Amino acid sequence: MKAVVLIAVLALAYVGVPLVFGGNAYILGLIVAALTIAGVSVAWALLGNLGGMVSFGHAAFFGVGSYVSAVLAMKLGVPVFAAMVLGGVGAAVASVATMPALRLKGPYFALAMLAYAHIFQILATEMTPVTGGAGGLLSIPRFPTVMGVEFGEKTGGYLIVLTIVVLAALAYDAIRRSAWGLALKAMHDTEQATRVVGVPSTHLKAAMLVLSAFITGVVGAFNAHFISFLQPDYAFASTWTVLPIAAAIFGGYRTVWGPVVGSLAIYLLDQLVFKELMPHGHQLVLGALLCVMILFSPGGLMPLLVRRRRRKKEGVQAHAHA
Amino acid sequence: MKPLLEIESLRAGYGAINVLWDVSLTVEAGKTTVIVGPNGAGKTTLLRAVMGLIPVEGGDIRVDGASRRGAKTWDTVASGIVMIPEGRMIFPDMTVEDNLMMGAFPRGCRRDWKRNKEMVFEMFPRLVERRHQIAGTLSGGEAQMLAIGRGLMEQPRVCLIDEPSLGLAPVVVDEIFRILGRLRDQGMTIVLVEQNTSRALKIADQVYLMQSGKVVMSERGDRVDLDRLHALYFAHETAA
Amino acid sequence: KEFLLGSELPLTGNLARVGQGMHEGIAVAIEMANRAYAGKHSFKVSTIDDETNPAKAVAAVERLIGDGAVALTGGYGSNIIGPASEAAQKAGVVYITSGGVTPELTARGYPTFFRINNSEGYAKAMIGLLEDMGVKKVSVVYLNKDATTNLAKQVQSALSAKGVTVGMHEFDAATSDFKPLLNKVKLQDRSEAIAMVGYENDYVGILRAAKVLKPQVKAVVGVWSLATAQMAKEFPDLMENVYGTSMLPYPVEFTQPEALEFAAEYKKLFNKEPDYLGQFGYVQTRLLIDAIVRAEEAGTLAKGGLADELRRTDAQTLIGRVTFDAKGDNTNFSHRMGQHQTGKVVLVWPKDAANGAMRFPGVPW
Amino acid sequence: MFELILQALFSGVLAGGYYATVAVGLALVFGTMRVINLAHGELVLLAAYIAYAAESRYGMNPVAAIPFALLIVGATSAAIYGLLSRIEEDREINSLILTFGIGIILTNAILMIWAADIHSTTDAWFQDSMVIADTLFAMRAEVVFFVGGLALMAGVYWWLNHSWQGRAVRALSSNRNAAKLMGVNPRQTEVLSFLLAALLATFAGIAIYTGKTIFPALGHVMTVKAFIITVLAGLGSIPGVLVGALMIGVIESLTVTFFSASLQELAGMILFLVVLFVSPSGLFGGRKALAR
Amino acid sequence: MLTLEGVQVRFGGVQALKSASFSVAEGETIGLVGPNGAGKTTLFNVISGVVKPTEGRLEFRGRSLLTLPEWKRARLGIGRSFQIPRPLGHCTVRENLIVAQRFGAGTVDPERIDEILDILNLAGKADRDATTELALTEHKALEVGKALATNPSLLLLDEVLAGLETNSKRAFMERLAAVRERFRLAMVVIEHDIPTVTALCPRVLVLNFGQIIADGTPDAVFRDPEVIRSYTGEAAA
Ligand SMILES: Nc1ncnc2c1ncn2[C@@H]1O[C@H](COP(=O)(O)OP(=O)(O)OP(=O)(O)O)[C@@H](O)[C@H]1O
Ligand SMILES: Nc1ncnc2c1ncn2[C@@H]1O[C@H](COP(=O)(O)OP(=O)(O)OP(=O)(O)O)[C@@H](O)[C@H]1O
Ligand SMILES: CC(C)C[C@H](N)C(=O)O
Ligand SMILES: [Mg+2]
Ligand SMILES: [Mg+2]
Repeated sequence: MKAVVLIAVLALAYVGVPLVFGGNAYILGLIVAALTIAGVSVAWALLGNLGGMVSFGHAAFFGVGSYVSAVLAMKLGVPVFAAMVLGGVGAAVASVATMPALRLKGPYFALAMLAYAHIFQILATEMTPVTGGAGGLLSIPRFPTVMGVEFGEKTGGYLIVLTIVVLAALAYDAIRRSAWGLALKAMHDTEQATRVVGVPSTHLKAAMLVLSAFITGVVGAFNAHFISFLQPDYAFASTWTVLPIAAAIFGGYRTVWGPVVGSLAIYLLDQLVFKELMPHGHQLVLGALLCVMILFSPGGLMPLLVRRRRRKKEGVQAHAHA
Repeated sequence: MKPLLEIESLRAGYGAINVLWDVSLTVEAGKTTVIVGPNGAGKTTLLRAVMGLIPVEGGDIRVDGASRRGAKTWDTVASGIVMIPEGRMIFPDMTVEDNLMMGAFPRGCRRDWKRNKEMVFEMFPRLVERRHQIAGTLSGGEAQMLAIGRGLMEQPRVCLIDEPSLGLAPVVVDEIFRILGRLRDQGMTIVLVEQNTSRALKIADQVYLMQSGKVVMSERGDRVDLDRLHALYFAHETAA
Repeated sequence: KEFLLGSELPLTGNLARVGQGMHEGIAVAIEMANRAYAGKHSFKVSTIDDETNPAKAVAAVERLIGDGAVALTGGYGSNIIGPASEAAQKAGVVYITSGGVTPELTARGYPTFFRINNSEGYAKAMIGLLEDMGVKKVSVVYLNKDATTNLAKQVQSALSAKGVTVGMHEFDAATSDFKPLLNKVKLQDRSEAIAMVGYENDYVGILRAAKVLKPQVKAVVGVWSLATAQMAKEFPDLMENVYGTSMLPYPVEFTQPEALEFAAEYKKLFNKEPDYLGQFGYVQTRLLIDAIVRAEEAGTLAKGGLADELRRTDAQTLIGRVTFDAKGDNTNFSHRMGQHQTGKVVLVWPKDAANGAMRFPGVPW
Repeated sequence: MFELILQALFSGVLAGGYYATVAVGLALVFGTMRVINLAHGELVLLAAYIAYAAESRYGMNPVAAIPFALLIVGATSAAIYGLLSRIEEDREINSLILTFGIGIILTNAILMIWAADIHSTTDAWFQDSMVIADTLFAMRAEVVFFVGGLALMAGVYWWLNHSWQGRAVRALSSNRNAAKLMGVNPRQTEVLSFLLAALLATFAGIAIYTGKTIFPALGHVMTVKAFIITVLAGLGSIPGVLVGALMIGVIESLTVTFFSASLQELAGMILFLVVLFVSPSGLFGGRKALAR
Repeated sequence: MLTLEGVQVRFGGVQALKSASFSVAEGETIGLVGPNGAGKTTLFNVISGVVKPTEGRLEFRGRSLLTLPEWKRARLGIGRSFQIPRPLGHCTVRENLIVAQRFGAGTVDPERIDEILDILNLAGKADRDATTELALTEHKALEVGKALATNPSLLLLDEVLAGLETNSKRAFMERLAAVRERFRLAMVVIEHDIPTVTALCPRVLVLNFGQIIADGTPDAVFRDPEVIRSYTGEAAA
């Protein structure tokens, strides 16, 4: 049943959305931006929910991924798709530098990651010969046209980012269902207790960190080639951390698809509806929405949707019995 | 004598899980009431319900004849009814001394906190050595002593005690029962939940046996026969 | 005929303040154009807040083009204008701005991109003033952003070439206490003038620190966002004798009729004196509108003739003569320098534009 | 050279004082409810804007505006508490989003009411130079609020550690049910510390308004800085906040003096990481229960 | 199978263990008693790797444990319970056991898990949230369950019988003994109830102030005047 819903939604996303919005660069652009956030959001939730590590510095991986990929493509002529994957690898490698932070817990870990994001940003600013310094990189190569599909255009970019997000979410789901997922869940507040029953908790956490960094890096790399411009301020901006977190929690960060749903909801509502209603202070509405959501459905939007559906289903069954 | 605490057809539990099914019992002033029963019978749950830590679903709790159903925990404490929980319920991030001082938090007790603290230290010399240690690092038994000492700092009128002997060395258990006896002699009303039935019965004025969330026996302390009591436990277990 | 112009500006976020300023100038230009072309054409502007975010600026541009905007005016911050004007270029729509001065923007050679000011023009003014002062040692204190670094480097190389000793001090946007930095200026550089390249809060921070430490300098010079009415009003004790780029004196002493009308309209709409941001926003928009009308009348507007028409611009404006080169830059652009003098801004450089004498040496303390 | 270092240290200490006054309210709320109030910087900013309004509209001295600011900031803080206390599930994470949302609301409200311009006091008394021993220079506001801030922090420290209410605050955050069993009324106690945090925020707001410039985006910046210092301190530790803030202030100012002002953030962050790697629960947070 | 020699642990000023030495043979059951705060739990913490000793030697089946992390020790066959129960977060009772089995024993064997649930009387609570929905004694049972699920060869039990009512205690002990026989487990049991210790353990160690002050059969040990003075008290004597 669940699989059927998933397949239907994916079909709609891959075929329906391009058909309907293909001609509207603006809407499609917004959807791509929302999915970019969704990608980071899934990666963040993977680390936060499975690994029990709330990070306030995912911008670090986003930025590293985007710079690695952009520089590889621009300076070394690496094909863009390959560069994008290598961007993810770069972010994963960078995450190794952040591993001492795995010893830290809760807010200590969260802020250590923020510190890393700052440090990477400053390094990107200071490494002028490679990164172009504060001025950044303009005219980063765009995605090529492959077999007639113009990946450099809006629709092509949409398909790429959609695929990244879907793969990330599926990977997340697979891990969550595995024994690893169970052990990770068990670790949260009681890491010591899991260790004495044989769980190599540090290794598991490190693996999640690397995976999360990789996904974030790929998304960052995608974004760099998609908007074709980079600057330390932008690539490492705190928005790349803050928005995905807000979106993940809004959507329900303990579910796999919650972060995706949350990102789409928050970004599109804000840009399409609130901005329309209140051109200047529309973020105020967004803030209020976040508050209301947390107060009325602390588990996020996803549980709300699922609960609604489940209730309906139960109703139907009761009917059938009667 | 007029009952100090009356519990009538009490129903309570944890959300969807109901634990207490129409529990009724009375506690008389100045007496020691002992509640025994197998594990999971709902003894701790009963104490929690009386203290307002969990909501009451049905029935009533009366103190001095007035209903206290739905009263807030802190108000109950202020009226002199105090619970000494098991040792896990200390303040793990505070020092031993600060833990004890929290026992003197109710307004009436603050004045005498110094004297009471000395009294507690006298009962449990182990705590003196540990007075500046963070309570979360105490050994299990030390934490249990701290919980008891802290409760006594509150100078209660009625004291509900949950398994005080748990995890304590035999010498200390002896000391605990000596203290309980002394408090009873001083006129304190005590409600004691204890698995060490033989020890508890020795100081009991009234004994209740709980099983599966119900009171299945109520008897005056001096009339209870240990073997018969244990047989009752057992009878129920086979029946279940 | 009614024309829709699009405008993408930071109305919230870090650059909100300057974005608002330009926004006001654009609004004035629209009002005045509607009056000037009354009966023939009318103009409307649709403004979208880019929230100081490049991706949202791109979205805004796409949205505006989708809504049928004939051209775009606005943008602030080189880093945001970069991607935004690229989106416009892709759609073949003209993008004109005064909010991005870095050379990289015009280096791209986009046929649809135009701007009326540039880094060189600011540098020219600052360098010219410092040369006129005849100072031999200068400390340049600059923000480590792209546009500011660029400008600071231009000033450094020009002054060094003239034999002036230049001390360079970079700072970060997060800097809020400038005392340690100024202490270096005071004790290590021992310079005669401080040249600041940053934004308002940086200037205020630097001047405050200088006021506390009292280095032995003869002048404090800055660039944009400094010699303004707003600053004179908000920080009277800090601004006295400070120099900054300014096209017009304050209170405005307009002589040309257009300028007078502009000032009156501004006052009417926003109930305050126009400042430099408003002036730039006005000028760029007015030039755009005039070009639109010319293209419309020539019948080339629909066929992408607007860019060519704009490139033919040669006008005397509030900010001086404007013409565009092949890459869309206004090579005539040279700024002027004003000095805060007892609550007013007096133009002191270049000589021919000056409306008062420079108070030199002079510092706010 | 010597003079340069001395002034760098002095400026660093004063800057640290600012950081500490902003951070201490955050630390207090964390110590009380294990909640990170991501709207704390915005509360500070709100106080500053109220001082601005009072000064620009009614010509009031910023210090005289404290009662008004306190009233509004206190009410806002209490409202934040009211919302926070309604969160039942997953308090740690959900409170982040809630306070983050409130922060956004406050920032945008400030933007809408007071526009994006920068402001600061026009009262020159606060910004006059104070010279100590002919070599150390400071702004008067810095010195005044540094001293005031220290006193306030000492007061809060005393309150938390030696007063009955303060102890109740700590007990509540340590074990909520146990605190109730000691007769602590959680709501009353928590509201009290939110009000105290509002007082600290108000004080910090006035300090910022008189010594620095304010603009709407500043709130978020202050929150992040305060958060970093609170964590560096060891969550909930007041002396830790002071020491941590001074460390950050001094290292930043030394970096400016000997390297470049654009590296000062880097230096602060590296210091932060080094401290955490040596002592994973911050400067003063090292006392944690071990396994049993 | 397990040998400790001169193990020392200090926490700041507190010396929790001062030179503790003893060994455990395969299949042996040892009772570990001593006054509160004597260092019993700390000893378990050292063996299972939760606390690093300041000094001393620690060997398991001829292999030094000192450099091994907790999880490797668990996989070698050392299972332990925590005195203050630590259920695995956000997991049901059954999931607790699954994690322990999968990672500690490296096998997947649902039948064995059902068996453990039965032994511990937890079958009825298998799907409850282990962190929030259990009574204290159930938590303690789960502690034993987690340790058993790792297929240990040495089981360290820290006051798991405390708080059990007399009948259940006896029943529990019988089941434990059965498990011990079946899997040829060695056990070290911390327990304050002397009759229990006497019934279950042929050998008893007494710890006081971080040192072993007596080692022998229960009868011998509980007659030792030093043990009576410091631990059992006159009443029990
Ligand atoms: N927080 C909780 N949530 C759900 N159920 C609970 C919770 N705490 C206890 N229970 C259940 O309530 C029942 C009674 O538990 P309670 O702790 O009151 O028993 P008890 O009589 O004190 O037993 P013991 O002798 O083991 O302390 C048990 O079946 C237990 O599983
Ligand atoms: N982290 C720590 N810091 C300071 N002291 C500690 C720490 N951990 C344990 N201790 C002390 O070490 C001593 C030994 O503790 P341990 O838990 O081993 O005792 P125990 O023998 O298990 O006692 P019990 O029978 O009460 O459980 C105790 O006095 C305890 O207070
Ligand atoms: C003069 C200003 C309009 C320059 C602008 N700050 C830029 O970033 O390029
Ligand atoms: Mg109980
Ligand atoms: Mg112990």
